[in-house]
Amino acid sequence: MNYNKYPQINPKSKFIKRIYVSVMLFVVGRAIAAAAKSDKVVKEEFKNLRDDFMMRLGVTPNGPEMILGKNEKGVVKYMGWNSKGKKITMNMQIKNLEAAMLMFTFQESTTVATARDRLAVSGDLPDACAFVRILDIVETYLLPKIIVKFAVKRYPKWSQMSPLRKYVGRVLVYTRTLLGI
Amino acid sequence: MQVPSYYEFCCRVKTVSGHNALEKIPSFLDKLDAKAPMIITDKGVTGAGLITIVEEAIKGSGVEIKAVCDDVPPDSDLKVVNELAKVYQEKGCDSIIAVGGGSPIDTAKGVNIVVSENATDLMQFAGVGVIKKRLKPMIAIPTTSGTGSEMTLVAVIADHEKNVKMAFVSYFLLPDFAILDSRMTKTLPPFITAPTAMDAMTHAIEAYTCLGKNPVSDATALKAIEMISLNLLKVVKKPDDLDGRLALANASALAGMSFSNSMVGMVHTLGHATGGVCHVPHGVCMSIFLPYALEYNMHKIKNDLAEVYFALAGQEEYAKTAPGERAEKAITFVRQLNQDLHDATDGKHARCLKEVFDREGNPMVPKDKLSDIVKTALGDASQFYNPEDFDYNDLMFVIEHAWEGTPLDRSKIKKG
Amino acid sequence: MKEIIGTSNKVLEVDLTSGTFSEFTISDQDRKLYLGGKGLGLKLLYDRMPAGVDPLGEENQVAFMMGVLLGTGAPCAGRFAAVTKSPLTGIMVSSSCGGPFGMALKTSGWDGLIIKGKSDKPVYISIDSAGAIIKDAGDLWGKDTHQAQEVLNQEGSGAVVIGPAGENLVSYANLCSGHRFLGRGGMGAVLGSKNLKGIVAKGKEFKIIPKNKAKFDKHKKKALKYINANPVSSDKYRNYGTNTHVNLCNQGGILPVRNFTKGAHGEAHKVSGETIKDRYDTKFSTCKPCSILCGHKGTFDGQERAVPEYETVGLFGPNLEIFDPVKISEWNEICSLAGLDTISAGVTIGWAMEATEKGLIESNLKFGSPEGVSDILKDISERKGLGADLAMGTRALSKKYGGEDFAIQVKGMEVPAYDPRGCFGHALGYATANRGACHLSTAAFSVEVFFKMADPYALRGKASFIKFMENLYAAVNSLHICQLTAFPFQLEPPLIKFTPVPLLNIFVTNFSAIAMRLMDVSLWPEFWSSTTGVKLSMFDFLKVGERVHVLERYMNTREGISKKDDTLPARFLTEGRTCDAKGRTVPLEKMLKRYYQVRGFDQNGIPKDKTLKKFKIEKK
Amino acid sequence: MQSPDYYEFFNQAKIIAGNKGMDNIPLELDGFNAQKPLVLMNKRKTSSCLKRKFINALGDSNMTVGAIFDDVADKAGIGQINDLVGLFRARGCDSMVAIGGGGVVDVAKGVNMIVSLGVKDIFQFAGENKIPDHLNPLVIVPTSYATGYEMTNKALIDNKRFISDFLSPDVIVVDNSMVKFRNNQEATYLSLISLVQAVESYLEAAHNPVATSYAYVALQAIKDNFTKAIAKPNNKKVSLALVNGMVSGQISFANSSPGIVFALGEALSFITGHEIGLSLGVILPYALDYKLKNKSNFSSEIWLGLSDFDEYATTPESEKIDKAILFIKGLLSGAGALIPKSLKELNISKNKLEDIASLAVENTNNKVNLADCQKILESAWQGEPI
Repeated sequence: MNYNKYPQINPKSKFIKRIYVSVMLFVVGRAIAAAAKSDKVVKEEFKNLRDDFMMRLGVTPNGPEMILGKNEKGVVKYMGWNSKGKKITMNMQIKNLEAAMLMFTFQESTTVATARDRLAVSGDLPDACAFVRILDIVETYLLPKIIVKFAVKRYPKWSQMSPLRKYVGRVLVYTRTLLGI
Repeated sequence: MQVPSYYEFCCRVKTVSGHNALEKIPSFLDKLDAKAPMIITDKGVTGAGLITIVEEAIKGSGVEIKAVCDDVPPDSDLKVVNELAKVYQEKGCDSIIAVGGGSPIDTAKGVNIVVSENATDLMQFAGVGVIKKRLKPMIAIPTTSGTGSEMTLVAVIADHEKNVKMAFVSYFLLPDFAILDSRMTKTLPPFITAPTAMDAMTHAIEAYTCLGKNPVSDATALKAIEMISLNLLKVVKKPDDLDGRLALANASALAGMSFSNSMVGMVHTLGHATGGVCHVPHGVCMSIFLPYALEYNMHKIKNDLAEVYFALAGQEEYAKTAPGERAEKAITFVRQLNQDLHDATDGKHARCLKEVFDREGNPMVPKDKLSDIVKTALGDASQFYNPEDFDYNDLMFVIEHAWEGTPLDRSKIKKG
Repeated sequence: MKEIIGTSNKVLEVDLTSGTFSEFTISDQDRKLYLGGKGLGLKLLYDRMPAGVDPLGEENQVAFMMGVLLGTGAPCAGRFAAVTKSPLTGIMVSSSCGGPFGMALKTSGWDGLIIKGKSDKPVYISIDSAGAIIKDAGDLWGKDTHQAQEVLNQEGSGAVVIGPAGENLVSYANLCSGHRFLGRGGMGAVLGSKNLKGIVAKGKEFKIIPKNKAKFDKHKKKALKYINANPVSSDKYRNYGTNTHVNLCNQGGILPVRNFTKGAHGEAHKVSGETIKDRYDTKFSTCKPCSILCGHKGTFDGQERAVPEYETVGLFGPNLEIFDPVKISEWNEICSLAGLDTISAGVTIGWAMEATEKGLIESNLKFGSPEGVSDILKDISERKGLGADLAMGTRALSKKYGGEDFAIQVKGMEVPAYDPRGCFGHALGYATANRGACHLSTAAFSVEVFFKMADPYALRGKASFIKFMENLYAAVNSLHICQLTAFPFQLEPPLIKFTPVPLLNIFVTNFSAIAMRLMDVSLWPEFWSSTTGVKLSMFDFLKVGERVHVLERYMNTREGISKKDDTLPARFLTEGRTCDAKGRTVPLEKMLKRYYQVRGFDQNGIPKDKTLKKFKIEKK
Repeated sequence: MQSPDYYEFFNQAKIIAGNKGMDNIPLELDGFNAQKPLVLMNKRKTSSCLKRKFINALGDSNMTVGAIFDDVADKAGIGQINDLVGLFRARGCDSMVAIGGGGVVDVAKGVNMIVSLGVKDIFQFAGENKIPDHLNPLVIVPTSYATGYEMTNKALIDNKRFISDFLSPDVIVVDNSMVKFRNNQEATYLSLISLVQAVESYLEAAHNPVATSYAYVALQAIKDNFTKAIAKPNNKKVSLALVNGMVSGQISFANSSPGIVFALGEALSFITGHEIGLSLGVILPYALDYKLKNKSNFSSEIWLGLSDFDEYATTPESEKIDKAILFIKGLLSGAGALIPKSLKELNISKNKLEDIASLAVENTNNKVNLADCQKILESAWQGEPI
C-alpha cells in the first residue's frame, strides 16, 4: 500500500477562537475580582471560601486559561493566564475550545454547559459551587437582561437586586474591570 | 420525545440479572481471565449469610476465593482501603468481588485503584479522569437495591485524619459486571427495603426531571419508576417475594444507569447535606425530600412530571387523570407511597425529618441543625442540575416544611 | 448446389424434452431491427423465455445465430454467435466464435438454431437441410473436445461440442468448434445440463449469394484494402496474434500481474507475441474465412499446440507471475480439451493463490510457481476436491470463503486481462457491460492505451464514448463479423487516418459526443444491406447496436440487475497498482451517473419506459 | 411489569450525541491514554466534506492523526486489514476511529484485534467469545450510512462472524455535522435497520428491561422522524434524531437474541447485493403478519414506543399490538416507491429463496426456524400476507 497517499495530520490551531476565548476569560476574571469589591453578595461568597483559594478556569488540553484567587491579604485578584508556581485549590476545565466558544458566545449558559457535562471540576466542590453562583451574579452585571435571562436559571427580582444596585454595580464593575483597580 | 441538542450517555457495566445469576460469576471471571477473586463486603452482609450464597455459587468451578474481608465500616475511609489493598496483595488475588451497598462497593473501587496502579497514596488519583488505564477485574453484587453505586463511575472516599472527602471519577471505576440476584436482597428487612427502594425511585425521578436528562436515561428511568411502584409495597408486605425482589434490584440498576448519566438535583442537594450533618441514612433522606423537591420545581417540570405519573400510577390512572393534574397527582402519589410504606413498616419508614430516629429512638435531625444542613447543601454540586435555582432562604423554606411534614406553600416559591 | 440469395431467414427449433424439432421464419421487422447474430438471438430468446428461469434448468434455451455475412465470403465474417442465460452470472450471455460449425449450419440452409428442453440421457444433434435428428451420445460422454469433434465430423462439415467441464456443469465451461471457442459465461454447462454433448451440421448444401453482388464486391475490395493497409491488422495481429497486446499492456500499466495488483512486470516480454513468434516458430491457424489471420499454432518443446490468445497468456502468465510460454500453452491445451474458459479459469486460480496466501483456503497454489496448476485445472473440469469449489467461479467462491475484495469479477464474470485502473473508460465498460466484465463490449483499452486517442485518466466524455463503443460492437456482433475489423474499418477512413493523434486525443477526450458522430463506420452496414438488399444507413446501424444493448440490459434488469451490480471489484476501487506512483483508483460513481443519463436509464440503472419505447422494445 | 428470570445486558460504548460532539474525541481518547488514532472512512459511502469536518473538529487539541484512510472497501477483507495494520504500526498509532458504517467499522475492528493482541491471523478469533482480552480504544462516528452491526459486539470479516464483547466500540460520537442524509433513500434504509432491530427486541423471547429501554428510544426517534426524513432527508435535526435512534436500536439488538426479520434481511442482501435496509423494508410487513398469528410473540409495550403516553394509555390492551403493527405498515407505505411491495418487484428470481432461508438459519446458528423463514420469504415474494 502506498502510505504517502495517506499522510499524517496535525490539526491546526484555531487561532481566532483562542484569542476570543482568552479575551473573554480575561474580562470575566477581572470582572469577578471587581465584583468582589463592589457587590456585597459576591463579597460574602468569597469570604466563606478558604483563605488560600486559588482557582483556574481554562480550556483543555492547551488553554487558554485564567487564574483567580485571594492574595495574602485575602483580597480577590485576577492572577493572569499562567498557573505556573501557583497552588491551585480548585480547577475548572472546559472540555474543549468549541465548548468554550458555545459558553462565551452565550449559546450555552453555564447551567446548560454543566448539565451537558462540558465542564470538568476538580478540587473542593463547595468552592466550585460558590464560584458558579458568583459567575451568575457577575453575568447579571456585565450583560443585558435579554442575554442573561438565558444564561441564568432565574433572573434576580427587584427584591433581590434593585435596579439602582444593579446599574451602580454595573458601572463599578465595568470601570474596575477596565482599570483593574 | 425531545432529543436535546447535546447529551452523553455511558454505562460500561455488564448487567446480569436473575434468580440464579450468581452461578455465572465463574464464567465471567474466566472471560477476564481471573481466577483468584477477593470478596469485599460488610458485617451486615456476612451476618445475613449472603457471602455463603456467593461462595456456594462459585464453589467447584476452579475459581478460588482468596480472601473475604467483611470489615468495611458504613463510612469507609482511606485507612480501610489501604488495609484491604495490603490483604489483596498478600493473598495474591487477581480480581475483586464487592458485595453490599454503597460503602463496600466504593471501598472496593478504592482498593482496585491502589492495587492496579500500585499507588502508595490513593489521593493522587482523586479528581476527574485521572485514572487512565483499565483496572483489575471487578464484580459488584448489590445487596440493597437502592444506591445504584454498582452503576456509577464515582467513588467517594473519606480521609478521616485529614477530614476530607475525595471524589474519584473515571470510567475505569465502573465494575466489569453488576450481578443482580434476588437471593441477595431477599433478607433485607422491610424498613430498610422501603427507603433504599425509594432511593432508587428518587434517582429515577430526578434523572427524568432534572437538567441533565437525555433520551436514553429517560427510557431507563421510566422503566425503573414503573418497576418500583409496581413492586415496592408488595415486597415490603411480603419480603420473600423473589420476583418482586428481582424487579426492585433491576429497577435500582436501571435507576443507577439513568442518574449516573443525567445527574440529580435538589433532593440530593439536601439529602447529601442531611446525611453529612446528621448521619441520616441516604435512602431515608431521599424518600423524605422527594415530594418537596418536586413541589419546589413543579413550575419548571410540569410536563416531565406528568410523564413520570404514567410510570408511577400506570396507564389506567394516567388515562383517567386530566392532563393538567397529572404532575400534581405524581406528587400526591409519592406522598401516598411514603404514607403506605410508613403504615406497612409500622411507622419505621419516616415521612418527614422529625420522624427520623436512631437506634436508641432519639431524633436524628434536631430543628436547630437545619441551617447547618442548608449551608452544607449550598456546597453540593447536584444543585446545578436542579431545574430551578435556589439560595439559602429557598432551602430553609423547603427543609422546614420537610421537617414538619407539611406541603410547601407554593406562593412563596420564587419563580425565575 | 442450391443457392440462398441473401438470407434464408429459417430458424430450426429443437426440443430435447420431446425429442422433436420445428422451424420458423424470422420476420422482416426483426431482421431489420436486430440484423442477426447476437442481436437477433437475444430478441428470439426475449420472445420465448420468461424471466427468472434457472440457467441450468429445463426452461433455459440456447440460440445459435449465424450472421448474415457468414458464407458470403465477406472478410472475417466466418463467425457465428450463441446466446443463452449464463449459470456463471445468472443473466444473459452472448458469445462469438469462428469455428466451422457456423459455416456448416448456415450452408445447411439455417440462419439459426434454438435448443430448448432437456434430454434425460446424453445425446447429440445431427442437422441437415431436412432438419435435426437427436442421437444417443452415451459413448461420446466423457470424451474431450477434440475426440468428440472427430467422431461428430464424420456426419458433417462442422460441429460444436462440450468437454468434460461442460458435462460436469463447471459454471465457466465453454463450447468448442474446431479449435475456436464460444468462450465465456459457461455455455458448456448449459448444454451439459441439457445432456447435450454436441451438435453437428452437414453443410455444403447451399451456396450463399449476396443480393447486390456488384455493390458487395466493391465494399469487399475496400475492406481488404483497409485491412491490409492497417498496421494493427496487417502487421501486429497477422504476425504475433493478439499476444501483441502483452507489451502494449505492460507499457500502458494495464497488464494483470499477481491477481491484478501490479499493472506491469519486468519479465512480461518473455510471454509477448513477439518472443513467442521467434522462439516457437508459429504458423497460421485461423478462423475460415479470415483476412486478418490472428490465430496461430506453434511448437512448444516438441509438441504442436495452439498459441494461446492474449487473455489466456495474460491471466495464466503475469497474473500468476509465471513467464513460461510452454507452461501457459500446456494449460491452454488442458482447458481447450476440457472445454474450460481460460479467462475465468486464470482469474479463479489467481484468486485461489491469493486466498491461500491470506489463509482463507488451503492449497498448494502459489504465485510464481507453476506447481499444481495443471492438476487444479483437471480437478476443476472434473469437480474434484478444491476444484469443485473453484468450478463455481470467483463470485460464489468468495461468498463462501471470503476475499470478495480480491475476487476479480463483475456480475459474476471474471475480468479479462486489462487492468481498468489504467484506462477509466474501459473500467466503465467493465462495469456496464451486459454480460459482466467483458473486454469486447467496448475494447476501450485499445483507444485509450494502445492508440492514445483519449486520455485514459480523464473522466469527461467517457460516458458517451463508452456508449458509442458498446453500440458499435453490439451491432458488429449482430452482422456478424470479426471485432478485430474495428481497427482497420475505424482507423483507416481518411478523416481519422490523416488527423494527427494528439489532436484526435484532445478531441475525443473533450468532445467525445461529437467525435463519435464524426466516426465513419459505414463499411459494416454497407456489407449488410448489399447482402440482404435491405437499406441500412450508418445511423440505423448504430441505432440497432443501441437497441441490442438496451434490450439485453432490460432482460438483465428483469433478472434483478441494477446499479448495485454495475460496479467493479473492491480492488479496483480502493487499491492503487504498484506500478502507479499516484496509486490511482477508478472513480466509477461519477462516470456511471453520466452514463445512465446518456443511456436513458434511471439513476438506478433501469432503462426508462420512453427509452424502451424509442427502440420498439415492448415491456414484459 | 416483572423482570425475566434471567438476562444479560452490556453496552460498552459511551454515547456522545449532538452539537460539537466530535470535539470531545481527543479528550475521550486521552481518557484511554491514547493520543494518535488511525482514522478510517469509505469515501464512496460518505460525502466528501466529512473528512474536512472531522479534521476541523480536532483543531486546537494536542492530538495527531496517524492517517486518514478513506479508501476502505464496502466489505471488510483481511487483505486491506493487514495493509492497515502496516500503516497503523508505521505511524505508531494507538487507537482507532471509524467514520461511517459497514465495512469501515468491520475493518477497524479487524485491525484493532491484530494490533491490540499482536497476532498474525485473526481468524482464530472467528466465532463467539474467542477474543481473549480488551482491545485498543475504538471510536465510532456514525454517518448517514449503516448496516446494523457497527455499535454491536459483532464484526463481519471475509464473511466470517466475530462475536465478542471486546469488539463493542468504546465511544460513539453522533455529531450533527456528520449525519446529514444524502437522499431519502439513505434515510429510509438507515431507519429501517433500527426499526427492525428495535421491534425485534420487543419479542417476548428476548424481553429484557434494559434492552427494551434502548429499543424504546429507537422507536420514538423513528416514529417522530421517519416520515419527515423522507420529505426532507437533509434536515439536520431529523437525521440527528434518526442516527441517535439507530445507535440505540443497534445496542438493543446486540442484547437481544437474533430475530428472524433481521436474519432474513441480512441473508437477502448478502445473496442479492441489495442494501440491507431495503431488504428489511420488503420483508418486515410480511414477517409481522406471520408473527401476528400468535400474539404472545410481542410485548404490547411496543405500542408505547410507537405512540405517546396518552395514546398508549387510551388503547385497550387487546388492540395495542395490532395498532403497533398497523402503524409500522403505515410508515412503510409512507415510504412509497422507496420500498418495493414484494420481492418479485425487486426482480429476485424465485429459485434464490431457498438459499436465502437456509443462509438466515445458518447465520443465526439455528436460532431461527427454517420453515418460518421459508413461509415469510414465500409470502414476501408473492406480495400476499400469509
